[in-house]
Amino acid sequence: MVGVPEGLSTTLGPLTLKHPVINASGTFDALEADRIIAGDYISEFPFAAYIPKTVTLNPRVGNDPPRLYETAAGLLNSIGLANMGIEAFISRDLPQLKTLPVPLIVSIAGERTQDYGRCARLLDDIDEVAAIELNISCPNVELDGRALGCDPDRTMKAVSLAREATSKFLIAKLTPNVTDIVTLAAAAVEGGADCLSMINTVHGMALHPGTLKPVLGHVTGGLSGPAVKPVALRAVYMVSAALDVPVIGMGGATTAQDVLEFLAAGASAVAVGTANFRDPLIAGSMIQGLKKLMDERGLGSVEKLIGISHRP
Amino acid sequence: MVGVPEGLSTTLGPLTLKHPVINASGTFDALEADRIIAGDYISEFPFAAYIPKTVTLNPRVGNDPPRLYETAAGLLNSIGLANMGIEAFISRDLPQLKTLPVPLIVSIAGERTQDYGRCARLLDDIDEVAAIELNISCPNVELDGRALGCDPDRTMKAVSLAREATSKFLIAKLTPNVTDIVTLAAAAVEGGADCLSMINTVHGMALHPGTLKPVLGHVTGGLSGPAVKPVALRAVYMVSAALDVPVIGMGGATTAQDVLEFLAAGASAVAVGTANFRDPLIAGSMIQGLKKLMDERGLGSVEKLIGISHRP
Amino acid sequence: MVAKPAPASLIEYPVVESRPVGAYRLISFVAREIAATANPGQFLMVRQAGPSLDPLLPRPLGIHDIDSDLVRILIEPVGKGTYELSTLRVGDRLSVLGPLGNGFDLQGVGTALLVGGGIGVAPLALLARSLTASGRNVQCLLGFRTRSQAVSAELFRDYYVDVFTEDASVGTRGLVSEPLSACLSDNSGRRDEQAAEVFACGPDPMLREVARIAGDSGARAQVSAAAHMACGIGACQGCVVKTTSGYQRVCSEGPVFEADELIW
Amino acid sequence: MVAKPAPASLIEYPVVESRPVGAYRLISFVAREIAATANPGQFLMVRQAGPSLDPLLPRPLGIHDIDSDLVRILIEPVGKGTYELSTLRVGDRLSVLGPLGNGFDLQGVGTALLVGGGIGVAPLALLARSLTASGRNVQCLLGFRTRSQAVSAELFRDYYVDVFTEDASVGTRGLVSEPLSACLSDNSGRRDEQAAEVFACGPDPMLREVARIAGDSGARAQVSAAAHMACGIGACQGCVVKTTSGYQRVCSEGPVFEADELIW
Ligand SMILES: Cc1cc2nc3c(=O)[nH]c(=O)nc-3n(C[C@H](O)[C@H](O)[C@H](O)COP(=O)(O)OP(=O)(O)OC[C@H]3O[C@@H](n4cnc5c(N)ncnc54)[C@H](O)[C@@H]3O)c2cc1C
Ligand SMILES: Cc1cc2nc3c(=O)[nH]c(=O)nc-3n(C[C@H](O)[C@H](O)[C@H](O)COP(=O)(O)OP(=O)(O)OC[C@H]3O[C@@H](n4cnc5c(N)ncnc54)[C@H](O)[C@@H]3O)c2cc1C
Ligand SMILES: Cc1cc2nc3c(=O)[nH]c(=O)nc-3n(C[C@H](O)[C@H](O)[C@H](O)COP(=O)(O)O)c2cc1C
Ligand SMILES: Cc1cc2nc3c(=O)[nH]c(=O)nc-3n(C[C@H](O)[C@H](O)[C@H](O)COP(=O)(O)O)c2cc1C
Ligand code: FES
Ligand code: FES
Repeated sequence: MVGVPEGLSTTLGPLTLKHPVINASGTFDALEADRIIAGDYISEFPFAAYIPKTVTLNPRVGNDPPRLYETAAGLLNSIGLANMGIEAFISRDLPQLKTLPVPLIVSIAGERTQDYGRCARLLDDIDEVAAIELNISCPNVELDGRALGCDPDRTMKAVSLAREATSKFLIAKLTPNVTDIVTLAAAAVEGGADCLSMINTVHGMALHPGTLKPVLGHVTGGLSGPAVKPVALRAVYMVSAALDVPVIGMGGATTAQDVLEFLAAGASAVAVGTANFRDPLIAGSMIQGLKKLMDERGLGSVEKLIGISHRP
Repeated sequence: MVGVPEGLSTTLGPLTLKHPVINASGTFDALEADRIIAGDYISEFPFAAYIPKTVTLNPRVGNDPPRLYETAAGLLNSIGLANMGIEAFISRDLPQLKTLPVPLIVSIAGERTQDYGRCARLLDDIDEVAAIELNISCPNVELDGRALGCDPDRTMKAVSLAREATSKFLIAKLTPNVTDIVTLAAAAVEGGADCLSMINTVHGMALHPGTLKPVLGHVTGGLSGPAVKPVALRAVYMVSAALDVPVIGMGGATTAQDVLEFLAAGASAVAVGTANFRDPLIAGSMIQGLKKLMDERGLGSVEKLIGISHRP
Repeated sequence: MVAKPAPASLIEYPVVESRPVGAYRLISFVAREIAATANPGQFLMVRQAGPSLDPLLPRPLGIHDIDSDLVRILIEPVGKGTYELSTLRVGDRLSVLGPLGNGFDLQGVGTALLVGGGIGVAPLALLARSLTASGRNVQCLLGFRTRSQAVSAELFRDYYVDVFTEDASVGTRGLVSEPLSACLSDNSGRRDEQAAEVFACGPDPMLREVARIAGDSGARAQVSAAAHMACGIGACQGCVVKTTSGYQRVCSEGPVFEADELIW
Repeated sequence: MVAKPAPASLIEYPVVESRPVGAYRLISFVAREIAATANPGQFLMVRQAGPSLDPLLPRPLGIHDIDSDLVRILIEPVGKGTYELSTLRVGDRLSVLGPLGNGFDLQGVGTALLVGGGIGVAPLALLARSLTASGRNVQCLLGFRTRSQAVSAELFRDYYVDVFTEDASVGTRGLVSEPLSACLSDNSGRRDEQAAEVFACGPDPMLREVARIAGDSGARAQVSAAAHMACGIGACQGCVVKTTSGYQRVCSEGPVFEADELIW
C-alpha cells in the first residue's frame, strides 16, 4: 500500500478506499499470494479492499472438474463455491487477515435464503469485517442461491434477512443473467442493500474441441474477463443512473483505462477478477497507470470522475 | 456453390441445405459483395441459404452514428435496423436475389406487434421466399420489437400473427437478454414457430477511450462475435434439449471448429455474422475446413453430428 | 465519383518494409493487383493475419502510396488495432481486403490544393503522384499537432509543400485553414475548369473548416471522411455519415464525398 | 512434498532460442532466479507479453531443463495457447510467472525410473539431470504416439533411454506400461531406500497405468498431474483433481502427487 498516488481515494458509504481498485471475490487469495509470490502481500497489499472468496454456511467441495476453460478474451468457470464454510473461515483465515492494511469485505452466499441472515449474523460482531457482500448471483450452484438473484422478491427477501442480522455496510452482488438488471438492483436496495456490485459472471458453456462434449464438469459455467466488459459497463451505467447507492463495477477490467471507464460509467470502485490470472501483480500497475492517465488528461480526482459519462 | 463436399447437407424442416453454414441477418449483403468483391457472389454463393438484413414495414434510417465499436473479441453495434422497408425490398432487391442458387430466408421485424402479421402476409405469396425469420430480438430499436422478445406472451402473440398470415416455414430469432431463454423459446413455438434461431446480440455498451462518453450514438448496443460464443452455445444447448424444433445456432462462429461445436450443441444449421467482417470469404473456408475436421475425426455426416454433445 | 472501381480481393501479404516516420509507421507489401487498379483515396481493410481474435476486425487504412508493385500504408497508432499493425515487421503477414470505396475524382484541371491534417496526410501521397503525373499543379498544405507527426511531411518531398504545426515546432505556427483561405482568395466565385480545387483528409474539425472555406470561395472540395467500420463493403450499415441525401456509408458511397454534401 | 519452494516472480524475458524438436518446440530464455531456485517438476505460467487479449491467460508449462542461467520450455501445440507460444521466435517476449507448485521429491536413493508420455517428457529432462547429479541411477522410458513426437527423445541423449511408439516408427512398438512392469518385477513388495522409484508425467490414461503397476509392485510412484489452470497460484480453485484427501489443487498441492493418492 506504499506509494499510492494522490487524488485516487474514493468512498463506499462509510468505507474510505485509498484508490478505487479492489479485487473480485474468488479471483485473488491474499494468503496464497503472500505464500507463493515474492514480496509482502499482507502489509503491502495492492488492492484498496480485500474480498476473499465467497463463504457459505456449510463447507462446499465445489463442482466436478474440469472447472475452467478459456474462451475468446474470456474465461468460463464452474468452481461451484468451493469453500471451507463460514465457521472455519472465521476461525482459520480471519485471524491471518487481521493485519491487512485495507478494509476487509466478506462475501457470503446462501444455499437457502435464510442462510444470508445466519451468515450475516455470524459476522456482525467481528470488528475486522468492514462490510459484507451478499453473493446472490453465482451461476454455478444448483441451489436457492442461483434462482434467487434472478427474482426480485427473493432478492429482496435475502437482502432483508441479512439487513436484519447486521448493521454492517451491506453490498448486494448482482447477476447480469436477467432481463432487466435495474429491477433486481431496485429490489436489493429495497431489501436494505447499501451498495450494489456487478456483474457476476455471464451464463455460458463450451464444448471440448476434441470430444465435442461439454468441457466443464458442471456442463455450464460463468463467463468472465474482457469478453464481458461491454455487458458490465452497461449494467453499471444503467443501475447507477437509476438508483442512488454506490456501485462497485466489475467484469473484464484489465487495464487502467478500463478502471477509468467503469468509474466514468458510475462505479465508485472497480473490482478486478480474471485479470489477476493474467498477471497477479496487475493491481499495482493499474493504479499507477490510472494516475498517469488522469494526469495526462487533466482529470482531477477519482471522486470527480465517478459517473462523468452520464453528464453532457 | 461449386465444390461443396459430401456429407455436409442438412435440413431445416422442408428446406434442404447443401451444407450447414448460412449467413446471419445484417452481416452479409449478397448484392454488395457481388458488386465489390472479385468473383461471382450470386451464382457461386458461398452460404447454404441467404438471409438479407431485417426489413420492417416502413423504411428506417437507423440510429445516429457512431454505430460500431470493437471490444475484446467482440463487436458492439447499434445499427437500429436501417432498411428500405419491405415494399422497396420486394420491388428492388428481391428480383435481383431470384437467381441465387440457395434458399432465401427473409428476416422481418415489427415496430408494432401487428407488423409481424402484415409483413408476413406481404411475403406469403412470393415463391422465391423459402422461409421467414421473425426478428423479435433486436436490441437497437426503442420500439415494441425490443421488449417483445423478452416477454413470453408478446412473443407468442407476434409469432402467432405471422403464423396466421403465412404458411411459409417460420423461424423465430431469440434474444439472449432474458432470464430464461427456454421459456421464450417455448412461447415462440407455442405461437407457431417451426424453427428457432439464436442468439441475437447481447446488450452492452462502450465508452469512448478519450472522452469517456458513450461511444455509440444510441448509447447502448448489441454485442456479437467470438466474445459471445459461450453464451450462444449455451442457448443452443439448452433450447435444443428442451424443445423439438430445429435450431439455427449463431453467435461468434468464426472457424470450422466453431461450426462443429454449434452442430454438436444441437443446431441444424449455423449462421455466421461478425466473422464475415473479419474475412468476407470466410464461409468458403469454413465449409472446406468443416469437411476436413469431420474426415480427420471420422465424423460421418452433419446429420449425425447434430446434438451429439447431449449424448453420453 | 469515379469510374466503377476494380473488384476487391482478400489476400495475405508479407511485410517487405516497415519503418518509423516520426509518430507514424510506414509499411509496404508487394500487391500487383492493388497497385495496378487502385485509385487515390481508396482504402484497404487491413489486419495482422493469424488466428488471434483480439483485435478481431481489420481496420480501414488509406492507400498511402504505390511504387510499381509496392503498396504502402502509413499508420498512426491510436488504439488497439492501429497499435498492433504498427508493431509489424518485415516478414510478418497482413491480411488485406481491397481496394475499396470511391476515391477522389481526378477529372478537373485547375490547381490542386491538397490539405492534410495529422494522419490524414496518408492518402495524399498517392493523390499527389497521380495529379502530378496528369500534369496538374499540386500544392500541399499539411498540418500537424506535434513535431513527431510532422516528420511525415518528408514523404511529400517531391511536391510543393507547406507545413503547419500547432506548436510551431516545424514550419509555420497554426492551422491549415488560414493558408487555405489565402490560396482560395483569388478564386472567389469561380468554379470553372481552371479553378483551384481542394482535396482534403484529416480530423473532422479540419474537414468542417475546409468545407466552410471552400464553400465561401465557391471552390469545389472533395473530402475523405472517417468512420468506425466493420465490413468495409457496404454490408453492415455501420459506417454512416450524415449527408444532404441522408445517411451514407463511408465505405461504399465514400470515403470521398463532396464537402458541400456532408452535414457536420 | 519438498522443502517450501522459492518465491515466484512475474517477469518478462526475451526468447533467446527457439527451435523445433519434431512436433514440439523448444524455447529458451535467460532467467537467473528461476534457474537458481527451481525444483524439477515445478512449472511456470507462460504467455506472450503484450496487450492482445486472445489468448487471455498464461498456460502452465513444466520447466524442461536448466543450463546455467538458461531456462528451457518444451511446447506441444494442442490449442490456441500452446499454438501461439510455439510460434514465438528469438526476440519475442514471454511473460513468465514462476517457479510454481511442488516438484518431485528427490530424497530417495534407489534407481529412478522416469516414465514420460508425449509432451509429458518435458519436465523429465531437468529431473534426470538433478537425479544424475546426485548420483542416482536414472532410466528413462519414453512413449510417443508418432515419430514426430518421438524426436524429442533426442533431448535425453545424456541418459539411459528406451523409446516406445504406438506405430513402431521409432524404438519399440507399444506403450511404456509393459516395460515398466518388467523393470519393477524384481521390486515386488520392496519399498525401502534402495527400491526403484517411479517418476511419471504424461496423459491421464498413462498415469493411471503407472499408478496401477507401481501399486502392484509396491514401488513408490510420483506423478505430475495436469489440469486446466487460471491463476496457477492457488487462488481460483479451478485446477482440482480428486485425491484420497478430497479435491486438491494441481497448482498448489501438486502438480506432483503420490500416485496412490490420486483417484482416477
Ligand atoms: C477510409 C479511412 C481511411 C483511413 N486511413 C487511415 C490511414 O491511412 N492511416 C491511419 O493510421 N488511420 C487511417 N484511418 C483511421 C483508422 O482506421 C482508425 O484510426 C482505426 O480504425 C482506429 O482503430 P484502433 O483499433 O486503432 O482504435 P480504437 O481502439 O478503435 O480507438 C477508437 C478511437 O478512439 C480514439 N482514441 C483511442 N485512444 C484515445 C485516447 N487516449 N484519447 C482520445 N481518443 C482516443 C481513437 O482516435 C480511435 O479513433 C482511416 C479511416 C478511414 C475510415
Ligand atoms: C503442471 C503442468 C505442466 C505442463 N507442462 C507442459 C509442458 O511442459 N509442455 C506442454 O506443451 N504442455 C504442458 N502442459 C499442458 C499445457 O498446459 C496445455 O496443453 C495447455 O494449457 C493447453 O492450452 P491451449 O490453449 O493450447 O489448448 P486449449 O485450447 O485450452 O485446448 C483445450 C484442450 O483441448 C484439447 N484439444 C485441443 N484441440 C483438440 C483436438 N483437435 N482434438 C482433441 N483434443 C483437443 C487439448 O488437449 C487441450 O488440452 C502442462 C500442464 C500442466 C498442468
Ligand atoms: C474462477 C472464478 C471464481 C469466482 N468466484 C466467485 C465467488 O466465489 N464469489 C463471487 O461473488 N464471485 C465469484 N466470481 C465472479 C467474480 O468475482 C467477478 O464477478 C466476475 O468474474 C467478473 O469480473 P472479471 O471479469 O473481472 O473476472 C468468480 C470468478 C471467477 C473467474
Ligand atoms: C452489424 C450487425 C447488424 C446486424 N443486423 C441484424 C439484423 O438486421 N437482423 C437480425 O436479426 N440480426 C442482426 N444482427 C445480429 C446477427 O444476425 C447475429 O444474430 C449476431 O450478430 C450474433 O452472431 P455473430 O456473433 O456471428 O455476429 C446484426 C449484427 C451485427 C453485428
Ligand atoms: S463498414 Fe459496413 S457498411 Fe461500411
Ligand atoms: S489454477 Fe487457480 S487454484 Fe490452481
